[in-house]
Amino acid sequence: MTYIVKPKLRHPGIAINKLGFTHRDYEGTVSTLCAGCGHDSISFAIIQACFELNIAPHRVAKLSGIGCSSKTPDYLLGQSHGFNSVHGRMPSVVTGANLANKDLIYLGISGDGDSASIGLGQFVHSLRRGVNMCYITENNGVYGLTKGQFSATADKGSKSKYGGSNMDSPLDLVSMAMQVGATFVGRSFSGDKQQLVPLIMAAISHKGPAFIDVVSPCVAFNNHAGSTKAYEFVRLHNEAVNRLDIMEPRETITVEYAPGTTEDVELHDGSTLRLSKLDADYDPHDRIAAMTYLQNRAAAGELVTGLIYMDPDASDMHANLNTVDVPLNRLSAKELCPGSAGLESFNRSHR
Amino acid sequence: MTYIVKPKLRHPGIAINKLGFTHRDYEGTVSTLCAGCGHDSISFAIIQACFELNIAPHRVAKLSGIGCSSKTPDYLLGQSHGFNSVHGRMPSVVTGANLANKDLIYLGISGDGDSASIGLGQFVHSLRRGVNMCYITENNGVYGLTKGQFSATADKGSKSKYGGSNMDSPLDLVSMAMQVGATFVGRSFSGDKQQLVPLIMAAISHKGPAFIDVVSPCVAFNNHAGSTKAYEFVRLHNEAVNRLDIMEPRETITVEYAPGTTEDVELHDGSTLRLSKLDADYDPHDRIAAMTYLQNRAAAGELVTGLIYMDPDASDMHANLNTVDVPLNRLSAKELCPGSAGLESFNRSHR
Amino acid sequence: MSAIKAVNDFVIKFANVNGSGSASANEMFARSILRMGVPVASRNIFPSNIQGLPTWYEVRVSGKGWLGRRGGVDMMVAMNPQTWDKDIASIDANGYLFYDSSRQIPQSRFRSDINIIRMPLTEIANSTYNDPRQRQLFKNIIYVGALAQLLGLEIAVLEQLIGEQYKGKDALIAPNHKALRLGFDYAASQLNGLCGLKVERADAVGDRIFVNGNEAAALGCVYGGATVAAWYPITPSTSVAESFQKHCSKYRVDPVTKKNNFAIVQAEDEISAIGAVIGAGWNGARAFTATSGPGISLMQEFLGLAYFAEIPAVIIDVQRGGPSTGMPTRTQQADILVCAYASHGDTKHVLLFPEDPRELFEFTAAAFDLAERLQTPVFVLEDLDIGMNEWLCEPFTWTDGQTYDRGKVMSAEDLESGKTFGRYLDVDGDAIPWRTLPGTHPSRGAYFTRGTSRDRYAKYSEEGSVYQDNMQRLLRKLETAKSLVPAPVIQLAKENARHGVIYFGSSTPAMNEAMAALEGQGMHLDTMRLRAFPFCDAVSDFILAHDQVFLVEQNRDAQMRMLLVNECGIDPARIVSVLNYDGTPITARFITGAISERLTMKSKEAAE
Amino acid sequence: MSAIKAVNDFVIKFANVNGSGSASANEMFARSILRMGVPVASRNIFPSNIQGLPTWYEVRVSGKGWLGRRGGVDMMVAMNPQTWDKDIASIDANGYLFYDSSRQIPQSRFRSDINIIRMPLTEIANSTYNDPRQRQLFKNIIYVGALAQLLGLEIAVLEQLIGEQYKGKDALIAPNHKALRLGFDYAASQLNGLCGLKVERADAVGDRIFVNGNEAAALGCVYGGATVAAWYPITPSTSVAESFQKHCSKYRVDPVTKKNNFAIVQAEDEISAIGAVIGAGWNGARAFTATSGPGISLMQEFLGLAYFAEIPAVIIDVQRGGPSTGMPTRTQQADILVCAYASHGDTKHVLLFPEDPRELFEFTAAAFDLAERLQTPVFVLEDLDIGMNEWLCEPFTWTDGQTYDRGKVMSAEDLESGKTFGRYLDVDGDAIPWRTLPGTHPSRGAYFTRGTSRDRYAKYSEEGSVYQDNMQRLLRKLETAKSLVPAPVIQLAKENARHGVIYFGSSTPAMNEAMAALEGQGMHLDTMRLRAFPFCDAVSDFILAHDQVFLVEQNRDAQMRMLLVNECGIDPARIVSVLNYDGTPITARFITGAISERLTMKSKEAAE
Ligand SMILES: Cc1ncc(C[n+]2csc(CCOP(=O)(O)OP(=O)(O)O)c2C)c(N)n1
Ligand SMILES: Cc1ncc(C[n+]2csc(CCOP(=O)(O)OP(=O)(O)O)c2C)c(N)n1
Ligand code: SF4
Ligand code: SF4
Ligand SMILES: [Mg+2]
Ligand SMILES: [Mg+2]
Repeated sequence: MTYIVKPKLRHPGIAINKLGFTHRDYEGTVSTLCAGCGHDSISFAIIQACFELNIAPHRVAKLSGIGCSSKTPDYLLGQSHGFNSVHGRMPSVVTGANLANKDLIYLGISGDGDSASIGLGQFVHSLRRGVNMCYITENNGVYGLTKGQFSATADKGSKSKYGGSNMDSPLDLVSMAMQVGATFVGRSFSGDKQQLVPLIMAAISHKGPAFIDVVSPCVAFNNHAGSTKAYEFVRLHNEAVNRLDIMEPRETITVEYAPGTTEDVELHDGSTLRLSKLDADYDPHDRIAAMTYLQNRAAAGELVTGLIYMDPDASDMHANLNTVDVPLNRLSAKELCPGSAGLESFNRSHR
Repeated sequence: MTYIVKPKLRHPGIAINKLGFTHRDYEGTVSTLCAGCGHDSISFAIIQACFELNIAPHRVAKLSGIGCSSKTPDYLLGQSHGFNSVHGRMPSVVTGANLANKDLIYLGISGDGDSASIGLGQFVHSLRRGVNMCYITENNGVYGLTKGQFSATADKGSKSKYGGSNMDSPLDLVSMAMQVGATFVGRSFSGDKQQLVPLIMAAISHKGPAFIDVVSPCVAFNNHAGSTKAYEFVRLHNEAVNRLDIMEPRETITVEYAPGTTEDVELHDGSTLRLSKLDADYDPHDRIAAMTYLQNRAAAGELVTGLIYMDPDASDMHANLNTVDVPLNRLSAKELCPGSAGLESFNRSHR
Repeated sequence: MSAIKAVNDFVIKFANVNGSGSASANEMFARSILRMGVPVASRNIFPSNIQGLPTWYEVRVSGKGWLGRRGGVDMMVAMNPQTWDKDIASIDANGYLFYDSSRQIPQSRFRSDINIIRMPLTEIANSTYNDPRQRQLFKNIIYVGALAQLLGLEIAVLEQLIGEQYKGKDALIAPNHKALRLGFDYAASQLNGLCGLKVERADAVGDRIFVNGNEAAALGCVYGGATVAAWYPITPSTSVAESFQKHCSKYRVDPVTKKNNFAIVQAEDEISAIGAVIGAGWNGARAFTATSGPGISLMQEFLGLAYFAEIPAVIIDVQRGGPSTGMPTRTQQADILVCAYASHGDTKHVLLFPEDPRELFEFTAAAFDLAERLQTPVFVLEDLDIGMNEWLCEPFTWTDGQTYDRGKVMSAEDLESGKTFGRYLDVDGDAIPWRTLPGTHPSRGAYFTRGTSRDRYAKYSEEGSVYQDNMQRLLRKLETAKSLVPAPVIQLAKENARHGVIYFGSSTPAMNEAMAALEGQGMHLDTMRLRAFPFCDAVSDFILAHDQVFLVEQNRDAQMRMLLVNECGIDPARIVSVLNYDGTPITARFITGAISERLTMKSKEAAE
Repeated sequence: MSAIKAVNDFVIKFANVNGSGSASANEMFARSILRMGVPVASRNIFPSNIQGLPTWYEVRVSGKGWLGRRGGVDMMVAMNPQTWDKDIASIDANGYLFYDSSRQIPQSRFRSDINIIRMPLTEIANSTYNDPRQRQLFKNIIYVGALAQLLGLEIAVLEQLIGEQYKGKDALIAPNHKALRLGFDYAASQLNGLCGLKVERADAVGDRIFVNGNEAAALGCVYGGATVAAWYPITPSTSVAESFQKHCSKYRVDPVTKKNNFAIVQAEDEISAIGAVIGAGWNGARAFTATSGPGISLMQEFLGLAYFAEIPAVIIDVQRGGPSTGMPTRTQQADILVCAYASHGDTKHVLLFPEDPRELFEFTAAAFDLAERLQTPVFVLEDLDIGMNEWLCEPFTWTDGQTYDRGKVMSAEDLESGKTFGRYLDVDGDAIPWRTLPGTHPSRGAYFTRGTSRDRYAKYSEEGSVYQDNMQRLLRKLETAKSLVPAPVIQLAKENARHGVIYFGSSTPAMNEAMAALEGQGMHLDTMRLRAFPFCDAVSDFILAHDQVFLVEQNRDAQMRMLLVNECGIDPARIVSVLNYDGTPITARFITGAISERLTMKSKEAAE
């Protein structure tokens, strides 16, 4: 693409990234969510991550299902094409979109109702198919937009704002994602931007199915005492296993870490992910051990956050399908149509 | 129910259970599956299990989706009502059926396509909701009825009969069931009746969501060399962690086991499950350890079979919903309709 | 400048921000008028979000009892700066604007042909209360107090309503009374005489009740004997299930054991919800789901199964603006075709079209009888307008001692006595076969239910003749249905009428008013209110008895017309569509205009 | 006893067990007749299972070139003991039974009015081969050899077909030749003269090809430039995707890199399949799915989204017997309504009705142009009869040098040049707006796609007028579609006709024959073959130009009639339905009978 954005008039002191964009260039329309909704913090983290990754906004496609969370793509990256599809089915739409053009960055944004209830099948199958995307669930344990019913991630016994208790077993999307083939899995909290921004950056840079579950309190319907998705509860029970930093290719490393507690992993775009381990025993490359750790902590009432699993050698759906390098949506009749010559042999073989 | 089956004329030597039924009384119509299909062996095991459990056949409701596997309810328990519903949606139909009448035994029979592909969402949600049922998947890694396409349980890299390779990550329904709330989880092999029959008996006796995944080779489309669902392959790679025996209430125990290798668990119907451990370290009551074990063996190419997990204190959906003891389908207007008196207060409060 | 003067006949509209607590204040306002014996129709217009977006509440005061939307606004209570311009523009000439004058608004943003009533609401609230939440909430009560004074509402009535609302939380009563007084007194001293709209006590309400349709439908499910509900949240149907839960907690808990005579499952999606309903129906429980358009789309496959396998099920479709996610908080009657012919292949389903919450209550209860009698899905087609707004309607009634019609279910005794059982055998000539429930008899009556073709004894078959035999019986079963579903309501004009009007569902109140208006203009038309599909003969008789009929519906594609033309074999030229489909409830003005215009055109043509 | 004598004009039916290897032998039999220049129509009637159930293969030999099912059986090759009685009963009087006489069959199970040709096939096979599988497979070839002799097929032709079939596996050729000879020689010595049905070399096939519809549709997708296929297996559509895979492996692998110019995803269900198609279409790739009725039901919600959000998509619906799982291996045209009005709310979709594999190839390729031009889903409605049977049809052609019509997509240059972009703005007056693809331009042309109401610039809106404006444009877009879809094919009778016949899709060959027969009986009717929905004016003109028209369709509820009546405003009394819906392809005899009966009745009535 040869078109360059016209530079806008800017305050001199404002931060500009390598592409010459300011933070504002990554914003969208004004949010219509409730004041204080966790989802808005996540939108902000996404904006920040894209800014810091120096992504050209129009090279991102942002897709969602239906829900308060699924509305958020409208509130970020105003220069990106967005698609607010139908409830629970964003993963299939991303799959198709990705097939059509392997060159864009795919951001799938969903809610716990959208992904764990109606959309569970698509959630799982898009991951096992290896769609190269950054899939984020904004997990508040309720259906916000329909006013506060339990979703499938609500903990057993957790109380609704109106008094009822949830009696169904909860689904943990993180464990599920690891089990079914996601090659990058993280969990974070909408209130922890420090952790969330680099996690999103790494997920976007990862080539393969990347999933991040972000606990995101619903201030309207699920932020009361007794809710395991309330700000207070998550603040107290979240246990970060690591912290991340993303370093650009060949950038001098400026910060020093104590030896043995950090690890550098190269990402697909050439940048480096620096992992500082908070839990010395935790190895995010051992899928089975990570799952076990996760479940044990969950049984103890703790929510593990951070980069939970990552396969640095991941491949993606296009590799599996052996598609050509040029995006399929750019092929023309020349490459696609075998013409009358092709028909001749076809006709001949059918006589 | 006060109606008693008229005794039929029988060969004298034929086996009769406590209700006076022969094996034949548990059979259905003649199977139309391919000769040698694993599914037929499973049907036989179900028949055997019901015979041995002395179940009155008409107290069973057998439900399924669509597929070769889903046809099998027609081939067993001819005196039971059956429901061959739509593809992938048996779990919701069982859920409703069970709500209507808590007193029957619910047998849900499905295939890997039916449960892991189109039906994954319903599979998971029926388990997490705690439906009291015995849910069996007849898992052959392919869509039999539509002639041999890969299903979601096909192993990565496994070859189809016509040469193509599966590139998507496989789903393991057993791990998934354990993760989402099944309180009885087993795996077996259609070729191992010894293991399968008592496993089904125990699952039926269990009160709560019981799931058994049975590897069941498709002789028409998935029994070739290179398939991980072929008879030969499963025979070589299946690793039984235990063997079961079911003992009726107060029946004298006749067989002696070496101490330390067996364990007795009481089932909800008062009978006892005797577990003989083949792997001394394996504890089917520790969910997280069991899952870890399972996944480690899977990584080593082994298929763990036997009783994999069981929560002896399980409860079910009706307990969660606090429904009355009498089946809901037996309530009449007397219990259900508040009558004109009820309307009076309603009207009054709306003026 | 002149000002509208009206007694017991005007429209007042409140423009608010959602989540600001205005809803309950506004509803109290409407209720107080009702308590004064003056009929009121109120409608919420709300956005598809939770907090911070514009919402409106429209109250029509009609001493004559017209309960449809009239159209137009006599007084606007403009509390939302976001929508100011639009709100101002929507006031009828010579109408009134009531607004919070605490904020300076430039002269250019007013109109010269309306009467402006200024009240510094925020200032008053802020000078009286310190807590920001209180300031917000009491501001609403203050304006209600001011309006009471302006319109002549009895303050005692409002005080009583406050007392009822906060029964149990008595500490809240006095502060609310105080806020009310604050507004009332301000208006009395500062705004007196500014308003020509008045409410005067009357006796036109009677024993009618003020209730929303979803609550009525839920109560219908309780009375109809539903024991299993499986649903998935979706606006505007959510409150059906939630209200069923509430009613059940009151009416359906066993007094001795404290256990529930019902089961409610919030399913993971609509496919699962209808699947559970079908499983329960198959197993002999009365079961229902409530949903809206997108849910109906997702249920299509299962609905075809229920039709073909002949399983009772009740589906309450609270219609909203389609297609796709469409306008989820707006009303339409646009799911008629997708319900009538739900699923692939040849299918036809039974539909009921209630006119208001009262009939919705009755039809919903009756739907369970119909579904079990006919062994097929029955759709109750209501809409957002009926479902989510409070309607003034006749009190609900129930004849005690009636039992449920459980349809043709063979008992263990029947089977034991040797009665022939063929699941799909038409023994009674009404095309409805007998069924058995699982677990009934140890050796008789078991059969295999399937969505594939099978013979009269439920045996699988791929024979063309067997299939056709069954499909023809299913058509005949729908013939039987015609005599069981509610017949249309026909009203003949005072004079012999060459034209008729057909309508249904929530168009009723606007239609009633429109008919009176047309009659006032000397245009006489017979009317027929459809109440169910399939249509009985009276329906086509009515059409054929007129030169032409108008068909009023709230969708773009004239879906009911299509159903009528097709199922009754009517020449479409006989049916002229009057279509309202912008998502707002149809108004009497719209109907009157559309019909009178066409009738005038025709008589002109005839005269030429 | 007399025996049917016929040359190049008879029906022979093979009754087999599925999974027994008979399919390829039977197809070779049919092909050999074609190679002799005599037209053949063949149809498989197979069960919904994999192995061991009855299956039939019906071959109609027609020197005149009638390719529909005729009805009746002149010779039955009865190889399946399970269906013996039914098979014997279905033979026309004086027809032939050819059977394997190795097994003793009691006299009572034969008929006295048919001619019986006995051949101990099993004995011959068993005495020649030792391997059980060989015995089974060669038995099929042996009977083909015998039939060749009986009917006068040229053995050299059959030998050549065997040679072609086993090219590459040359070792199999000689044994097959031997088996063929075995049968031929046996018949020559033992059965000579027993059969009055004959095939004589002719020149009536020309350069036509013998191909099934699903293969043609798949090739149409290749030629139409589809790069993304997302599907879920379902009979009878599965072979569309499988054949697309096959064609792509041949035509679409980059010769240099060996990488694929296509992507095929076997989705986890139909909802996911259509979701991926919509995602790909939104992102500028040509994408399709292939499915059957149950899949269409599941796709309803997404189809409404694609309609409303205006996203191109191609859906190939291979119709089977509905409703529900219905008769999955039988044919019907019963998804017309569920496709035309797919989804809740007001929607209308574009449908194409190809008559045979050749037109299916063309229409499928064209569907991608249409979908992108109109920015909406386009349905190709074929059925099991076209899709899974080999049809004799004109060879496929393609005009080289044509490019694809990618519709109105703004390029980066367009955007850069400052052209106004409003995603839902009707700039050209044809109601089709311009779209942009993701990633096109850094600062222009981005918009937000949604299933909710929005204004012309894609901004979310809950305004009634904005919604209505958009919905009206969508209706106008369908008007534009009328000029783009294939027009109906109208054929006027030799004499001035007061009656017409309308038909479409796979009814065509039977219709052609029926029309000739009726003409032979002196009944002259004009015909119109519908090829697409929405209907252009020519369609209603045709209907109005006749006193009455017959409408031939293969469903119970006359779905196409409903569409015509509704969309063209036609009095239903003008359209008389001729309905075949037992799951077997419609026959010329059925059509002729139904029409002539009604015409005769009418002329009688007129005479009275
Ligand atoms: C098919 C369908 N069913 C139901 C709905 C109604 N609906 C809209 S959003 C939503 C739940 C959203 O919950 P979640 O994904 O957790 O998002 P949140 O609002 O909590 O962010 C539901 C049920 C719908 N839009 N479509
Ligand atoms: C909605 C729908 N889609 C597709 C089908 C076609 N179909 C029938 S069975 C089947 C797969 C069955 O696979 P599985 O459950 O593994 O059963 P198996 O035949 O292997 O035992 C499919 C795709 C269908 N019946 N319904
Ligand atoms: S309802 Fe909950 S999830 Fe929705 S915007 Fe408000 S706080 Fe956020
Ligand atoms: S196709 Fe496979 S699964 Fe189906 S009956 Fe045959 S062997 Fe069994
Ligand atoms: Mg949520
Ligand atoms: Mg399978």
